[in-house]
Amino acid sequence: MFYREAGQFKATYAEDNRIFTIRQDRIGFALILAAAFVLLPLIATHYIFEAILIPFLIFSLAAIGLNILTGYAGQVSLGTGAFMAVGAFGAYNLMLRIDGMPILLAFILAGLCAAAVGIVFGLPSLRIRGFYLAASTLATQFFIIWCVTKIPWITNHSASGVINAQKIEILGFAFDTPVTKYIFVLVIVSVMALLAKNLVRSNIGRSWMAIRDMDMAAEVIGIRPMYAKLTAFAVSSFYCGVAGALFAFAYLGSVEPEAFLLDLSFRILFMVIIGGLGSILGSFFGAAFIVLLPVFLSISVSFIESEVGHTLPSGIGSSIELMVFGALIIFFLIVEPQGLARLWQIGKEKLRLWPFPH
Amino acid sequence: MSEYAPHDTFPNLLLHHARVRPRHPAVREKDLGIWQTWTWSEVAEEIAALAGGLAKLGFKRGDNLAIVGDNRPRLYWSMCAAQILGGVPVPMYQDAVTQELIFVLQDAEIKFAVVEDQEQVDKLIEARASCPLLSQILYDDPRGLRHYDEPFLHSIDEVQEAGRGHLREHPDFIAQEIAAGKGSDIAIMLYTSGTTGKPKGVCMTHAALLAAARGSCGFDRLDADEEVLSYLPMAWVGDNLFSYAQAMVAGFTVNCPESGDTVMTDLREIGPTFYFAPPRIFENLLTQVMIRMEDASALKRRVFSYFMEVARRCGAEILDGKPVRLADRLLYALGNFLIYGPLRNVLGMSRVRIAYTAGAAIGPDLFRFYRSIGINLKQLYGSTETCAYVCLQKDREIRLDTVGAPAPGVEVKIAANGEVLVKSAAMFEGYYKRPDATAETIDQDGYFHTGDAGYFDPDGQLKIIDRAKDVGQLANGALYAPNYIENKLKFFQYIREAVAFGNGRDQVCAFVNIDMGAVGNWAERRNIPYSGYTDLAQKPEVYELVRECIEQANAELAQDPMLADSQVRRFLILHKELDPDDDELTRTRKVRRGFVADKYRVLIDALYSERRSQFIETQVKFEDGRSGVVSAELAICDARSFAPQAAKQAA
Amino acid sequence: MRPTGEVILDLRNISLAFGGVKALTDISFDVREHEIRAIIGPNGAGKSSMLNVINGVYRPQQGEIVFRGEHRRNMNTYQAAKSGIARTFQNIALFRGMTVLDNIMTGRNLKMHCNLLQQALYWGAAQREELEHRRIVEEVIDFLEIQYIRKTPVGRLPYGLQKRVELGRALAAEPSILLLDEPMAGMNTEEKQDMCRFILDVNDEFGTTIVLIEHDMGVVMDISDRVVVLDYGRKIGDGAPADIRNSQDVIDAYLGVAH
Amino acid sequence: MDAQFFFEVLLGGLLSGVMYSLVALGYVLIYKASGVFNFAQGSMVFFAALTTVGIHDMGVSLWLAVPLTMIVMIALGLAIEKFVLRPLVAQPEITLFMATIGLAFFVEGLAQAIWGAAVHPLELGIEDVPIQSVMDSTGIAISQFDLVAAGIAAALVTALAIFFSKTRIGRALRAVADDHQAALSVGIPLQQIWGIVWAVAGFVALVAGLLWGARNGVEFSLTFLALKALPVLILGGFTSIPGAIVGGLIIGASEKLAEVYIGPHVGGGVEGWFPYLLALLFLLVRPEGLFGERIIRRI
Repeated sequence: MFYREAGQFKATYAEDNRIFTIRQDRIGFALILAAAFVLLPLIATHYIFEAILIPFLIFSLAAIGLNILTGYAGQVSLGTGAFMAVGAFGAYNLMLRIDGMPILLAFILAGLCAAAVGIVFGLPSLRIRGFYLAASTLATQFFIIWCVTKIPWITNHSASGVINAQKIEILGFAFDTPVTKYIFVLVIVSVMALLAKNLVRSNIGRSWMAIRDMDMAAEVIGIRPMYAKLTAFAVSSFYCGVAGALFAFAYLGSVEPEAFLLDLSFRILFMVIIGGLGSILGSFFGAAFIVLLPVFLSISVSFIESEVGHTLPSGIGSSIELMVFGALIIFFLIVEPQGLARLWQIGKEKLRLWPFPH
Repeated sequence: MSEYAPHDTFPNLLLHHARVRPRHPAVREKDLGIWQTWTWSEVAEEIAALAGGLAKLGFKRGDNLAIVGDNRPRLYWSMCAAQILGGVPVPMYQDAVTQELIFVLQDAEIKFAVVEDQEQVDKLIEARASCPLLSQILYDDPRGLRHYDEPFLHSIDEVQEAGRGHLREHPDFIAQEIAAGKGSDIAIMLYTSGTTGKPKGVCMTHAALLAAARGSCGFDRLDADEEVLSYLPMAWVGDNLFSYAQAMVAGFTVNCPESGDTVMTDLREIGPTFYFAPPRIFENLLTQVMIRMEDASALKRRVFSYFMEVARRCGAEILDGKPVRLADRLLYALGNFLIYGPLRNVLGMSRVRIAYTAGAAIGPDLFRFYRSIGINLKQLYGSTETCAYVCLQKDREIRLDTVGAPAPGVEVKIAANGEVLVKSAAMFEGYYKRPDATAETIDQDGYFHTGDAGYFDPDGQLKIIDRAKDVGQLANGALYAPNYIENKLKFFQYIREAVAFGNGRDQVCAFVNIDMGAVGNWAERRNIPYSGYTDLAQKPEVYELVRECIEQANAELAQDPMLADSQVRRFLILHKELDPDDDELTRTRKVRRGFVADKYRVLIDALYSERRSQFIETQVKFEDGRSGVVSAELAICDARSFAPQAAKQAA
Repeated sequence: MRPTGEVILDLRNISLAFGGVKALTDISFDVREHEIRAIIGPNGAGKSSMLNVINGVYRPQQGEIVFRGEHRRNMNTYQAAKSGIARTFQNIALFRGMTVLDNIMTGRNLKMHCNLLQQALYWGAAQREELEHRRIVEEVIDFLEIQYIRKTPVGRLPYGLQKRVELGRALAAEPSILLLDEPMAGMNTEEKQDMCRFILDVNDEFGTTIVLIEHDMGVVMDISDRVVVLDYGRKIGDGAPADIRNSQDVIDAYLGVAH
Repeated sequence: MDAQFFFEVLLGGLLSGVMYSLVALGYVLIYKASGVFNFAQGSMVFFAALTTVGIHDMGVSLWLAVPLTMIVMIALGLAIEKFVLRPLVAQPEITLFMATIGLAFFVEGLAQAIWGAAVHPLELGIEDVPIQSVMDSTGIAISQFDLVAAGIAAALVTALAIFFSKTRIGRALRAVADDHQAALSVGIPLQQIWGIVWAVAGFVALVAGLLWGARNGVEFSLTFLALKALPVLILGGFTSIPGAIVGGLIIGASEKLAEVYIGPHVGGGVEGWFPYLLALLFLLVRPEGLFGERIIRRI
């Protein structure tokens, strides 16, 4: 309906190769960016920043990381939480032990640490696939969290294992209010999402997808499976590492190893499944869905309670949340295995074909 | 920039644009996935190189250059290259069989030919046996030609390279050649499709073509930023005026589609601002729209038909700027956002400022449909000899059943027998080597006999009713205009072709060809099984459907006092589609009435007898050249006619 | 047809077995530059296994491969691809998650050298490289006349077109040797004619040596220079199509004379 | 570290290994019959235990609560087969795997929603007290409870082994496991078979739930049993019952030994990841596990 594609021809390959080839898409994207960078900072309340926007962005970044590994390269991983932990504690220690360390450099180095760990624990993927690989990433998850809790140096000998992330400060300007923290996270996530989009649409992205779809054929045309799989692990872990650092510094403030348990890996895996495997945009959809769902549930539960009159037993809220989570995963896998991203794409195609049927 | 450069020949205009707007895109072609673009300066260099190459091969002033192939930049460039050297380009229909090519090659004494690809090269090689003069053939697309080592065969690239060498040796060769050219030289020769006897070569001078092009550009205020998609045969005068002459005058961009079957997607990609097509294409488009909408969801269909009703009510009036109720205007605006805008976009016509239809009469409903959804469609009447247009419809003064008032600088009068006579600066010079035929059509005081019958209605707009020679009289002396009746029947989406008979008889009967797509879809919706065209054509339900259409047409005919008597009384549906390959239609799909009348004599007699059905067996030529036989028992059916009302005010 | 050059690939006494199953026993034949070399034989004769030995997917137990003068025990897939051997598979091995254009672009991966960071930034070197290779892929698409399905996901294409896209992916690597595993299986006559035309054009225009597995004897006789005949993992015939056609062993193999 | 203590730890490990193999058995059953790695088996164990306790607390005797739960478990098994597996029948293994993760969350939520989240003691009437006679003769403290549990597990395993190899349904199950289409083509009622398989898996989950629940209380951590079963399956192979038993024993023993011998030097908690490390090393050597079929990938 909104699309006016007539006349948007491509005279050079560069034009045909852009992320958004249709002008209406570019306008739409610009509006979203404007809303994110300008509108929200003006109108959103502290609660919305702290409880919804910042976690949504951080989880999107982690979801992009996992999507690169599982969605694009086809390597199932349950170790996302661990890589985030490496990023969080890595950044903390870098800031702690090297004074004057700029925060952004700390995040990048923490990301690189996570990438290195990712490569080491990605080595089994060269020989095993499917469940077995998922099991080996479980080993990663347990082993790293065990290290973080057991090695006092990492948590700076804190008795309870809790660490307080340093303040975020760049060139003297402190990012400590919800709005500034939100902007800080938004900039990082936007830049890294763009880099991810560039990766998946260039040669390395195609190599990942080739390995995912038919690794035998990929090998025969000259794609080295080791290089492809390990880069996927490295890039994915880098993204999870930075997301972990943001998780500690910009979201929780103080964090402990128990924040990065297997449950977090599952949550991010759900985001990638519901959002859409093999789609950067899907990662954002998935993150938004999983972040907003509990909020929506609690509102509807309190609404039902006010209707029905008496309050439901206390623990009911969390168990309903679990049931809804589980049911939604199954629902999406049945109705649309490619998740919300596919539904979005179908919707766009329908609008482009309007008024004709899809 | 409404005034245009005053140069007198096309090569001069080429140099003008190369100088005035060197980096403005002149030509684009969809190739290798993107639209390859050439600016005016690049086009001038390419054409100069080609001209140099042709001269090196011995192309001299006054020679004719045959051009055969789809719309390709390099074929348009060879036109201009020939004109630079004082030669005359002769574009021909790319889907013509070798026999048809041979006639023109001999008639125009062709020595040089520029063709598109292997398919055309093979035809010309086959034709060389009977055209000894044909000594040089240049080809554009080398695919498949690697092993052709004939001496007379050259790729255009080689010729251009040789040409660039030639120009280095004679730097002012091109300037001299262009200077030698003048406005009165013949700029192009187009062979009419010859509904009447053998095709004749219509010669048009630079001056005539430029006068026509400047007239139409000025009339519609075309400027250098227009985008035009050129996909119609280069041998049709319309393509030459709209894609070549007007581009040279206004300096806008001509876009060549990737191939014949990607025209629709290329149309949508380019989104032309100036669009022209014969009525048949507009008809097919409308049928496609209706068929696809039938598959849409119920809600979408309801919204679509509701707003189509709104458009039918006030769309055309809004486009003409006439006063419309505010409520309707708001509704139409909403409709524009919901339905008409997207519909124009999906058809690729969002950016169309002006659309012309020409070459045959367009049905009023079809005409109204496009105008009502905001496409500024205008009808054009003219012929090859009058350089495509005689009358033009002014924006805001569009009448559905007339072709508009005579264009500026064109005098039109009606002869005694109702034939339309035209005199203008844009008229053709004469028929090539056929002074006799020229004298026949241009009388002493310089009027060209168009061969069409028509009359001026009260407010000075010309109304064309039929071919002059086809106009006859019924037994009771009433006017009988077969084309007018046939067009009325063809305006229904289910009828693709119709042939009326009645000259000198007491009542009018007709053959009908159903539209396989529309009727097929209609039948599937009512799950009527059918195996093929012949089987579907004989279905009683289909006869019922066609009968309703004919009776509706009869009702409209009854309102026009002059034509009330020629309502169709009896009809039959032909068992095969009339086809140019069987010589039943011309290349531009006009019915060859005489030929059809002889071939189906037995059916005509059956129509005028009391028979309820008639067996028929005919030779058919299939696509791959094999010929076979199609036969069927054709039912004959009566159609209700209406008493002629008093001269009711036309709708 | 382009004149055939000297031997570039010589397979000597190749034997291959999976556990107890003997796929190939003591097979030797050579392939000359610019030649169209056909491998024929009844089903299960070991044709596909032979192809898999040539491009390193299987490692023969005995025998030696002399490729461009280098003596090797076996090929490895990466080396094979790097030194210009490309192939298509018997049952299509396309990447179902990608469009036709992306599938053929993967054929270019050995020729693209930007590192990870450049590709992430995309602006500059990586983009230039991407567009340059896109142009070469477009020529392959134009050559195979599949422009109209350029942006369609491969999974949605009919069988014949998928075969053509797979050929496109192999051609995109600009191979010197092209291994075709029954490129015309399951095609109607018109599609077969197109595929033959493409194979002949590739051999003629780029001089690519072609090793072709094919059942349709008409095709084999028309387009191949020399033919190897395999039966039950043994070589029972090698030479020009004409003499192969009337060699008794070949006829027995096809008509199923008892062994 | 005298030998006696070693034996005691070893025996303790072996006995807890039995519990692991019991849970692993549920996985093998489902995977053998439907090719689905049912991640939700752990939460089904938790659900079974919780339901039994729930019914028991409502004043129903234990002997009646168990069959009742059995019926509930069978119903649950059939429902899972109908609403989750059947629509996903043609999907790749990985999608089914993720669906069972969702199923695990759903079953946990369901269990807690019905019976609340508190820890429930489960009394099976078997004391968790070392057997006096064995204690006196060898000095090794083996709890009576472990022995009984091992006995039940052994009985269950042999019953299943016989069921699989000898009975008609057992053969049909093995056919379905190899190739769904082939099984269908010879007329094996696929849906019915899957129903049976899930019901049996439900029964195994119930037994595991009771035993496990009795030992250390029915509470949320039971769902992590699934994570314990994974290394067992990797070691033993996904498709063989003996593999599940042997795997369970190895993991159980090695876990306890690692905890006792390596744990102190590195600050304990080794139990969490050691089984995985063991399984991983084993996997790199023999990707299909002890008894699994060798995977040949033809192109």
